[in-house]
Amino acid sequence: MKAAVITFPGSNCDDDVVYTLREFAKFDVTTLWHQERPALGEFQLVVVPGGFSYGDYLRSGAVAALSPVMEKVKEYAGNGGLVLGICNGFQILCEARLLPGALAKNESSKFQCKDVYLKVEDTNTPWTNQMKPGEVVQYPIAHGDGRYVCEIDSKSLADVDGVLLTYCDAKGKNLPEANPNGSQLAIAGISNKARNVFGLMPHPERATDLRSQHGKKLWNSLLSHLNAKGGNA
Amino acid sequence: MRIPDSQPSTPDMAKSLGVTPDEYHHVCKKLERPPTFAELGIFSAMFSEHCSYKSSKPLLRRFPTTGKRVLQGPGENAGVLDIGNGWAVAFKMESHNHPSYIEPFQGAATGVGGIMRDVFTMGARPIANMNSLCFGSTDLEKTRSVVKGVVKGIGDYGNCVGVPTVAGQTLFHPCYNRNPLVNAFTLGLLKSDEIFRGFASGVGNLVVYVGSKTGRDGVHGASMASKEFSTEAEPDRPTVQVGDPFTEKLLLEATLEAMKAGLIIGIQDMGAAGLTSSSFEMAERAESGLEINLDNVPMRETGMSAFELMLSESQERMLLVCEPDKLEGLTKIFEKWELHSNVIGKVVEGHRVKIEKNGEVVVDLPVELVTVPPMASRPKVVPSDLKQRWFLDRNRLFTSSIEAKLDLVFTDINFASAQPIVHQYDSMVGNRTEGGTFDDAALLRLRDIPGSKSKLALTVDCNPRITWLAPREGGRRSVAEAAVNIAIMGGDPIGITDCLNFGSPENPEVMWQFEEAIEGISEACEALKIPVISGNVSFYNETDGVPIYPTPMIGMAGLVTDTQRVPKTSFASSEQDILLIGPAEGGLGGSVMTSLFFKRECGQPEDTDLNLLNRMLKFCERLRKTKFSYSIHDVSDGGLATAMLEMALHSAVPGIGFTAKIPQGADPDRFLFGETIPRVLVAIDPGHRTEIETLASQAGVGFTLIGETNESGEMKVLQGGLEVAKRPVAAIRTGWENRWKPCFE
Amino acid sequence: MKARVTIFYKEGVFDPQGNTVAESLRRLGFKTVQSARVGKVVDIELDSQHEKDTKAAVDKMCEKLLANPVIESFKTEIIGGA
Amino acid sequence: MKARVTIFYKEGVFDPQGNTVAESLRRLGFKTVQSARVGKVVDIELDSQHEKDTKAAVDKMCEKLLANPVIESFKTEIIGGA
Ligand SMILES: Nc1ncnc2c1ncn2[C@@H]1O[C@H](COP(=O)(O)OP(=O)(O)O)[C@@H](O)[C@H]1O
Ligand SMILES: [Mg+2]
Repeated sequence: MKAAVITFPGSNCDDDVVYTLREFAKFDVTTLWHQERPALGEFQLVVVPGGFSYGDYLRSGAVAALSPVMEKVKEYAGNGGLVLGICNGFQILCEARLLPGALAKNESSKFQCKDVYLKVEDTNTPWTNQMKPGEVVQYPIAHGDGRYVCEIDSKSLADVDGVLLTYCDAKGKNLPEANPNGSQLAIAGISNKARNVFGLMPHPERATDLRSQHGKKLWNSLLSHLNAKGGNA
Repeated sequence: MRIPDSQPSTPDMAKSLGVTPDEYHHVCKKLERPPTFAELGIFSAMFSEHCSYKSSKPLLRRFPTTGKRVLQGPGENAGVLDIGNGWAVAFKMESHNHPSYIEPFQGAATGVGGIMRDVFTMGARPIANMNSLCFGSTDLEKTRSVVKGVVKGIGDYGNCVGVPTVAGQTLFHPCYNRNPLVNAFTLGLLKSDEIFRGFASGVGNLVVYVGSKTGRDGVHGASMASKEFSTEAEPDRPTVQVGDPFTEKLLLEATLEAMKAGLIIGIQDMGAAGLTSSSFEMAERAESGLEINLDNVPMRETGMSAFELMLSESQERMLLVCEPDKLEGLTKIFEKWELHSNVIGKVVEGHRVKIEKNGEVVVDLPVELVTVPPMASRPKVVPSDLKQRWFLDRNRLFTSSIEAKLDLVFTDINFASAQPIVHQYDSMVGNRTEGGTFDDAALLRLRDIPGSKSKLALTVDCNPRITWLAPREGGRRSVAEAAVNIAIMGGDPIGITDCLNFGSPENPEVMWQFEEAIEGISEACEALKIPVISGNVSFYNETDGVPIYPTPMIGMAGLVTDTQRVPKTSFASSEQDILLIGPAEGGLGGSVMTSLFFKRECGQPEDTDLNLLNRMLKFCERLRKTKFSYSIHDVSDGGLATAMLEMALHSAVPGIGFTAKIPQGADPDRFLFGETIPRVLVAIDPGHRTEIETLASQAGVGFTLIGETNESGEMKVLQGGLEVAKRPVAAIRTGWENRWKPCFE
Repeated sequence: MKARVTIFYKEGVFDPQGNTVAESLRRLGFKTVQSARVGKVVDIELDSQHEKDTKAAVDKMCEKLLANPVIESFKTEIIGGA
Repeated sequence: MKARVTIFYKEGVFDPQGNTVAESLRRLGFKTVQSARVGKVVDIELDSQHEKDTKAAVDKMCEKLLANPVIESFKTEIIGGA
């Protein structure tokens, strides 16, 4: 299985994801520099990692979304390729319009790094098929601009397509105090209509062989999805 | 009006730039002419206390700096220790006190940037930051805004570069009201045979400038750091720089990539005194000469003079030396990382630095004249009121109840959850951080070293209250406390860095404190057989003539090799026995309780027993090799009462409570509030108690069964079977969690 | 020519910084403060002559990079001659 | 009354954000961009009537909280009536 991890100037979780994909999910991992315009067809997964691309200057993810490599990522996603954006990667995917919505400054206006609980909202996806509906997983967050804002003024999750993870408490309740950044409808991770592009603020790669280890469920979901497809995405 | 770079200087100019008449005389005599104005600028920066160590150098020689792990001791950008398997760690700590008072956010941010550059300059990838912060009274509006800005500055910079901030210390005391301390520590990982150093060697090699363009910012930063603050100081131009963590990250990656490709001979960051210190120091180490043409320095502003270019402290810049045929490869790497680079000079025969601007030689100086400044002679004297400070009125203490004293300690500003600070730092990026961020020391796995199960333990510690009362004991105790913290987390101490924050060296009492603290640190390091591998001195920490409490901050690294467990530092369940390992009583001199009770620090601190310290480390080592689980925490600020409560406050067990029994014959104050080191608390299932007691006996440390955990939700103190104090954990928790929050509103 | 772009969160998107600023100001004794909004301002120096073309170019910059229409609104103006 | 405060780094103080914005705009094809500076703008709604007093109060707010005179300069203006 082959995965590509993209490095932008200022990415800083690229190595963490490479390590996790290699050690845990046994991917053959290639790193790509943002200036490249490679053919991505050979990869079963493309990861846009966390960090501070372009220093988060102007707006998190805004400058990176315009990088040459992103044209290729759009093409790849358009062909149904799996694209995962974590933290700053999520911000980049939203800025690149590969995912709906936007990420605004945390409600506290402060950077927040801590473990949070997440409720699994949809398991019929390449990313969550090894999780149970309503299951609670624990991943850390580390961001200053993680407040998800929907494009439409939705009052309930039923109105929003593609929500895979929401912030909740240990028991799975979406309480306001369990929402670390004020995200609309407590949305922590969302996918596109086709479910092949997924972005989330929390860091599964930091919870794979350390901390809760719940990150494994995400990688296992991916592997089982890819294996079911016989490895040709 | 502007003075031309090449104009001969005058004694008046020297004076206004802070060069003393003696120093100026010395320079003129050696040069056989007055230095040019640009040259004078160079002397003013390099002879400043911050760059020259003119008051401290002879005293720093006292430190033990050798050992079998030492690959690089003091003298380079950072020290390096061998950790086995062909790998090493580089680390150092540095202060950014004065800038952080003037512009807290940028001051602290650029402090973190500077120390990280010092570490990756050695060829090491930074994997952990720590910070140690001392602030004034939170009653002051200014303090609160400084706290908020400093914490945000440290967080934003480290988070952006992607180096986790894994541990630190925060302390509030009015002595820091107008002079907060911001000490930043960075540790990096490297292969032990791939250490880079600041050498400008090889005649004909090129001197390359890389990083941000040079502006006028910070001209005179180094001399600012060496002047006392006066309240009316209103700088007429920005002396604080703006940090650019994004460029720092690019510089980090580009530098490590170029090193790996074998394209770099020597390298140094442009820190304090920018281009001046980097060029002269690199020439000094290599005993070489340099020719530099300032017209090739990338500039952000127009019309900059040589004086300004040489003294600018624009951030995120490096100076390096490469062979001419490597230049193309080097340039390619920098271009890939979107960085400016330029050849600005070359290595030449002889031992002089010659600097040209607009076709005119404006500086031509022998290297040694600049790098070996005349030492300042600083008299020392024992503070005249030391004996008064040592008086502790025990009789008055007896008049107050235990409950009243507990309340004093539990409402102290320094007894607080660090969460409002810690959660602003990314403590996990890099995927190495194990354990919680609230443990006694940080634990990092070394996933980079194939097959290695070793981990690093890191901590920073200092006790300024004790150091003010007894500086030698203060130095000793800071090292001892750090060592206990490392041992608790499963590590053996391997070395320290220090950041010595003191008042004015022109004050003989301060110089006495300084010498004593160094003696104490050295004694403790010798007892532990660990070296001092790097450090930093920050003098002139005072406002309007009142020095801060002497604050010799210790950053310690330990290596965990014989265990995989991550010890718990909070209570794991109810119905466990609590054992106090070490002496049942501790000294009250300089303790938190007595300081609060008498509203000033008083009493003579008791000496740390360094032999006992070693035995305690032995005990911790044996303990971690046992099979059963335990919780462990050391007794420090606030004494046993605080330590027990902390174990409850961090506990996830609902309704956790505990009792503490004052042992028969023990002095209640000394038992509950004494702060002698080492004392360690261990909580275990009762079935394992005798095993622990046996381990303690074998290691030669005393032990006392002092209580047990329960689900009462209360802290109870018993004496002779009677309840003498009771406090609900939940109420204390509320205060503890919220105490620092007002600083961040 | 010099252009200025002013960017705020859209009406309806919570502005935490504005909120904090208003609260802090009131705490400092500025009791008349009702509310505050914090935005970004970008001043751009351009090598161009025609005011109209320049403004059009800057509007394009906003659409392409400077503002995110999902959460932000912007205003452009020319504030300095060639 | 409504006041606007515009805050930039002082002339001569490095503005890394502005730098990155200018470079990105040029990369996007806006070749006429010479330089950019990024600042903050704060709009404050006040319960007050007198323009002069209000401006004076807002200037105070800047000194006390909104700007750090060591590295920043600010401008205040009244942009809306009572
Ligand atoms: N208190 C100290 N203890 C040990 N070494 C010190 C101490 N102070 C300074 N040094 C060493 O002296 C050298 C110069 O220090 P410094 O000027 O802080 O470095 P830099 O130029 O990188 O800022 C460094 O190698 C540092 O490790
Ligand atoms: Mg250095």
